[in-house]
Amino acid sequence: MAELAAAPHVWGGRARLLTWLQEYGVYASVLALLLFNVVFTPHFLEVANFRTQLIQVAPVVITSLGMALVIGTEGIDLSVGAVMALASAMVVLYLGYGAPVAIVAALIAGAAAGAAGGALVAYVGVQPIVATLALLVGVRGLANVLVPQLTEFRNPTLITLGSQSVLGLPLVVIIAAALTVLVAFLVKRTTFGRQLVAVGGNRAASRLSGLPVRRVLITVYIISGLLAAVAGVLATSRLQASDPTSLGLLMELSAITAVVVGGTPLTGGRVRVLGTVMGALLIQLLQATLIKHNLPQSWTQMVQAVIILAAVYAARGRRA
Amino acid sequence: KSEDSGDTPTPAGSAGQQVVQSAGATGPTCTLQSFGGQKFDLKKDVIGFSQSEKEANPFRIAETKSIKDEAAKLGIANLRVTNAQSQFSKQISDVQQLIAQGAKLLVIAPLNSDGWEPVLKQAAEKKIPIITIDRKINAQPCTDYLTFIGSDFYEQGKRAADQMVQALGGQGEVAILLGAPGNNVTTDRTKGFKDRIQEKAPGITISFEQTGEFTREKGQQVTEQLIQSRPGTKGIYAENDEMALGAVTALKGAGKSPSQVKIVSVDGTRAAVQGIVDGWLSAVVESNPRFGPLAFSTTQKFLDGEGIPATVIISDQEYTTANAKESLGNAY
Amino acid sequence: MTTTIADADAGTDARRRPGTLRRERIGHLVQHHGALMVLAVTVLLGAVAFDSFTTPQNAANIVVSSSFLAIVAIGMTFVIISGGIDLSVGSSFVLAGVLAAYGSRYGLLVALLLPLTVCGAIGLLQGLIVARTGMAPFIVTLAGLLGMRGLMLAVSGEGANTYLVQNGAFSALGQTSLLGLTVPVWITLGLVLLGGVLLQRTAFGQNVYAIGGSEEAAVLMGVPVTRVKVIVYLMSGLLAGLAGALNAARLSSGVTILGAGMELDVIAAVVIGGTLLTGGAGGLTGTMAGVLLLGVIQSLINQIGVLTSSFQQVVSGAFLALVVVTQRILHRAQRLS
Amino acid sequence: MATAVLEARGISKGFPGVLALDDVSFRLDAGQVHALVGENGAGKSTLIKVLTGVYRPDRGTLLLRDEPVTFDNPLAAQRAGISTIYQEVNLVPQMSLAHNLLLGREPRSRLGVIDTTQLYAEAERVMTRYGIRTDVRRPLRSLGMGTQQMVALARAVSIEARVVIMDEPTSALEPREVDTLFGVIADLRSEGISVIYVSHRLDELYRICDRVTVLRDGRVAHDGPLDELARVELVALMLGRDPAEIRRDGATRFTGEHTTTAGEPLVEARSVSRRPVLRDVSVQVRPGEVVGLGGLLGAGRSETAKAIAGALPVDAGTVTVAGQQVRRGSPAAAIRAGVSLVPEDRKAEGIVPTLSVRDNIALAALPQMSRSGVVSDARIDRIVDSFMRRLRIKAASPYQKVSELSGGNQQKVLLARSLATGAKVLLLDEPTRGIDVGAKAEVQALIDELAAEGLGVLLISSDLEELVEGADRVVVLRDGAVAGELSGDQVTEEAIMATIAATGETDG
Ligand SMILES: Nc1ncnc2c1ncn2[C@@H]1O[C@H](COP(=O)(O)OP(=O)(O)OP(=O)(O)O)[C@@H](O)[C@H]1O
Ligand SMILES: Nc1ncnc2c1ncn2[C@@H]1O[C@H](COP(=O)(O)OP(=O)(O)OP(=O)(O)O)[C@@H](O)[C@H]1O
Ligand SMILES: [Mg+2]
Ligand SMILES: [Mg+2]
Repeated sequence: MAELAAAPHVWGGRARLLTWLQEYGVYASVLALLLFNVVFTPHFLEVANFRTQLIQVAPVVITSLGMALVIGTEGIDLSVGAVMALASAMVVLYLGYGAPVAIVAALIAGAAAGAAGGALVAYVGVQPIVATLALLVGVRGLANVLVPQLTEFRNPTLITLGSQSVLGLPLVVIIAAALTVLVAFLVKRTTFGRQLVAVGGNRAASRLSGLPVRRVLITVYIISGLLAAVAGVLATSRLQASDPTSLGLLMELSAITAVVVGGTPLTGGRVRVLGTVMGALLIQLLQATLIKHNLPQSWTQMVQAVIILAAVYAARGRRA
Repeated sequence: KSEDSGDTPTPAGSAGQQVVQSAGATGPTCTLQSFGGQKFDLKKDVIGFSQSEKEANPFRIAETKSIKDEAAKLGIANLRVTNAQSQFSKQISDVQQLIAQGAKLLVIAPLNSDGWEPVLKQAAEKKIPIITIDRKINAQPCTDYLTFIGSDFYEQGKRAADQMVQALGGQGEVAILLGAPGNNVTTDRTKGFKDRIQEKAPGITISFEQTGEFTREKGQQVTEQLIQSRPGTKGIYAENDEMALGAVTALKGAGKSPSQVKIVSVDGTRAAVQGIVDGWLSAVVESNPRFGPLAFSTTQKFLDGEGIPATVIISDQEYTTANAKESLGNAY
Repeated sequence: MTTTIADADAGTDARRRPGTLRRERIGHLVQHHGALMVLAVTVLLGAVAFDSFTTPQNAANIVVSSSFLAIVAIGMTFVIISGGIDLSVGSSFVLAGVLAAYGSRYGLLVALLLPLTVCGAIGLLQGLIVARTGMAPFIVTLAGLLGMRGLMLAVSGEGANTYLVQNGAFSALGQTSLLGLTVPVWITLGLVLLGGVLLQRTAFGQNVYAIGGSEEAAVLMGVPVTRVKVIVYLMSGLLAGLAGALNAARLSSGVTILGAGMELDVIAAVVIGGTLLTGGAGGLTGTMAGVLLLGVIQSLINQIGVLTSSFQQVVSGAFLALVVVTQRILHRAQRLS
Repeated sequence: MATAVLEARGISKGFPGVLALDDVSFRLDAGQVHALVGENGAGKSTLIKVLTGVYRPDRGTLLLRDEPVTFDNPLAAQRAGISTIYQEVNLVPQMSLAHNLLLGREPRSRLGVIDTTQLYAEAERVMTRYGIRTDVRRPLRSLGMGTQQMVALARAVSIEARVVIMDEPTSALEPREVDTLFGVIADLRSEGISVIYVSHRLDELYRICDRVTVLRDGRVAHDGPLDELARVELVALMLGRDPAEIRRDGATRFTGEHTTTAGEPLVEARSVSRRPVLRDVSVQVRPGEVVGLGGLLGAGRSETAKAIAGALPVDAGTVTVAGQQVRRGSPAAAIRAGVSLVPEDRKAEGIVPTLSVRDNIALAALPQMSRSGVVSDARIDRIVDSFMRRLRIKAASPYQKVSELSGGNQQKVLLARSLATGAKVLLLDEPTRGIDVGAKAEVQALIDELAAEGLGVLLISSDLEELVEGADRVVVLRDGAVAGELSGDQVTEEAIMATIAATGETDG
């Protein structure tokens, strides 16, 4: 076995570039898009613009974090969008008892929905995609049963949550950043985080090594539900209304895309937290760019398709 | 297309009840005889109602409620209601199932104007009259279906344009918040608006059209992008009230004051009309969802042997700063 | 070649107690026909509960409206067995409908070939990307979903134009009845048989199973992995295109608002049918049972009648969960006994 | 000189961080059995993968009968007449034995579709020839590793080929199957077919190989006829050490003598049953004792180990550790009680391929290496470092992905994982499978050392020599039941074979 230095010819320019791209493809894509906008989009380099993008991306980032954990265990959670809606419904339902109670109720509902999906996956052995698909249908229906139509509210605390800034930074963005740090810590520094990726990497081996496989699985889905609920609460407070019919619609696809674009493989065994955040930013910037340049919907979708492919291609796993 | 059939809108009846605007005076009418159907008992026989979207927005809620309430009032015992949850294929099979359950009359709120062939065929075999509400079916009245009761979306777009021209004084950049892509309503409301602007106010340029998918959240997000990158925008035409209200939230969030950007929308929900009162919206063109009374009275007439016109266009109201406060009670 | 033939019984796996094999066979049966059993029970319950459920017309309605989903599900079954997934089928379906309706003005042939060519080409492209670059099928076909929907909007003037079918022969293809069932149903049946033979009885089918079971092993065993994968996505695109075209013939128009969320229904049907998303196992009989099960559930919910639209969703979510749980429990019961 | 059937000239192949092959030339002549040997990670498998189109070499050329060729994929190599058994059994677990065996060559009926009846009959026929009688419709994964290996072998040999490459074909085989295999190889040679044979079992090489190429650290260290090379010299070439030094150390490192404390058994399995694989199996291991489990393929050795480790649900029976009953069916409980299993199927049940060497070693011991759920990297580093050193795990760094290690080093990582839990009893299922002579000796010495420290070891090995020299006591299983127990001087290869064959069944 020769050391790195002994083999410059195999470990030279092209390979290095490829690895760099694989590690940092999503960062490069975000940077490229930023540059494009700086040059071609009027009013792009304004504080207000960055505020808008960050505020809009915050709920996506938060759900994507949960999704990244689930995908790390070789699972998938299609129910996140519906859980956002459920959380939103709970918020207005319990707003009578004050904002804190309402928020806690929403979070509990999110965790419960996650637990339901997680139980199906971990204890019954249902495939994640179907388990959470059932949840997607049912939970959105439930949210609608609870709050049959868009309901506005005037609770100042809740509205503040969505519009307040601290030291010039929107509260929503601070929350998203804090949760990112928390999840990164969870993945990198805790036993749970290590066990999670091991379960995703090889479940049989994890079981034989005495890992609490089922507990890890159900916990991951609970966290995903919880984070989706947080995103739901924030989105609700920003909308100043609860709209269970459309809140979080297709969020699952955005979140999955963010995770994968960020370099976490769908085959599990690996979680990239910062990459996920970058993935979400890439999608947000892309959409903003297309809107700002007023492209027709048909173009918007086709361009999105191409850019997502390109970004994932750049970030894809190396093959033998 | 029934265009400009009535120039002066009839004043709205009490509590937002639908009023017939044009009775298709020119076209031929349809009678039980010419349709070739069997007489049935509205009160005892199975009556089917197929709703297209979840009853989760004011329009659909009011629409379904109006049908159900009227049925209850008239003592219709066997009303079967289905909901296609916005899936067109599901609506087709829903209606087919209603036919299989022995429905004698079908009231349909179609999700789409085209693609009704299989349903029309089955209904025609059994001579079941179909009344479509709020959206038209592209087929032959009196043979394929009985009649259409509803608004004229193209016309709504034109009227919204009139309001916009008035609000802006014929000058300025306007953005459109489009409805869901691929939807007839979106298409007609866009076309009507653009045609009228071109015809009446060359000083107005439409600089931005993006879909807000008929939802408040999307309306808000798109508007946030819009006002940041195109500060020169003077007016926003939202193709439904929800998107308009989303736009209002965005404007508030950006620290704008009321009526800095003029907003015109279509639907006439209570929240939107309240928006006019509060000064955030300039005008709302109504699209009246209360089809129950008109649908069943038309059926009764049909059963009684009267002639039914091919289209029953209802008159939609308009809410402006002038009448919003008084008319708030009419909004749904 | 003469080799030492070791004693027949020693040193082998043959020593199992009688009954083992039989139990394994039964287990196999339950695993592969779990969906069929659940379907039978559901139909039975429906028949007992609602009079109008078992009328021939209702049954025919369910079969006819399921047939389009079924055609798409055939392709999806191949894709999933090969260890992939195809999210683009809903977009293919709607795009094909629009293209077929548009093409119908140039005759029956164009009405069929135009959508098949376009959807086939895109399927092929997706297959090439998946097989050549090793990118996750989920993402590649998600891009396909977006791209094809964009293409559909572009073709139909941002959804403003609905093309009407202008060819009698083509409409007839979607609407004519033979022995009480429409042509698409017969086409579906034919395709299921054909697909079944292809999957179980040809080298290609075996290769699909091998790739899904272990791609690495398949490569080393000399399976032409790239080619098989490409064909599988091509098939999925073609079948979704065919279903879309037939549906356009049935509806006599290229409806632009179809197909959203269809991919999830199709995947659900395939998975309920016992095909594993991890690949390597499954079959078409199960998939067909899954498709019908979805249709029956929908029909039953309509029969209940009193539910509000939101409650209908809750019930169908719960139903779906119940079905997969039942199937899992059946599957497990036989394994642990 | 006769033309070479297959030749590699100046091949180099690198992976990030390592140069696995460095200017390797290799020549295979017709009708020869050519041994390819070297330590774990020397580059044997990589060379084979280059020869068969799995990897493209960075440099160098391949020649097939003196014509330059490039193989784009294994299929191309197969078409050119090269048939290969890769190191880790590479078959499709979910497919039936028959379909695996005949994939790509399924018998057709007149209609051109696969004739299933004939497929199963043909498979049955082939497997019987290799001494395997089992239901060929069963999915492959339900069969033991040994049987799977025989299927891979049968598959490779029954493809019309001019070259058959075997990468450690015997590592999961019993002496009886090894004999079968050698019969096959002899036939191949007599038909003029060339064989490349990789194995860490030196006896085997001397029994059948004509020529040997020794690889060391990705370079060719020696190439020549095998019979001119003494065993010790061969080992010395592989390890790059002085022959004299090797001679001193002996063949296996087992001392064979443990001071078993006569006390309570550390772990005791009582009448463990699981239909249809285990019947009333009882085993005890005392502190400081190495207990061997003997038996043929599918005798239930792996199942016994798994049952004790809580990884296999049992129908009846108990497992006690130090007198305390362990919760059934929970590997976690077993590990907490101090029982740890090193599974035989490294790939499926052992390594977590996405994780680094370090994380793989620390995996089972995570709870011990963290405080209130937060892991202590310092503690992990210390443990990982000490085990990597002690087991001499060859990796570019602790952060290298475990899937990039050679098979033998992966095995050491799994051993380290078990040891890191602080286990009192180790259940080692084929611990030296696929391990080179050097490492094997190390592992064997380690087993001794651990036993000396008072650990109990349950050792499963298909290598009878290893079993005899390493174990104090051997429990022989047949058909999932205990057929006999040998201890002390009774433990000999002959006695074990006799016990296996005891019930009067004729032996071949
Ligand atoms: N896919 C890969 N990625 C990175 N490194 C690899 C890969 N495959 C092999 N290596 C490295 O190449 C070297 C040679 O490995 P190879 O598998 O050829 O060894 P080997 O001689 O077959 O060993 P063993 O006897 O253990 O099977 C090792 O250092 C290994 O870590
Ligand atoms: N999941 C399973 N279902 C049915 N039979 C199984 C299953 N797993 C293993 N077997 C069978 O149980 C028997 C015992 O297997 P086991 O792996 O314990 O044997 P072994 O003595 O370790 O042999 P090997 O050397 O092949 O590992 C074998 O015949 C095997 O094929
Ligand atoms: Mg090797
Ligand atoms: Mg074994």
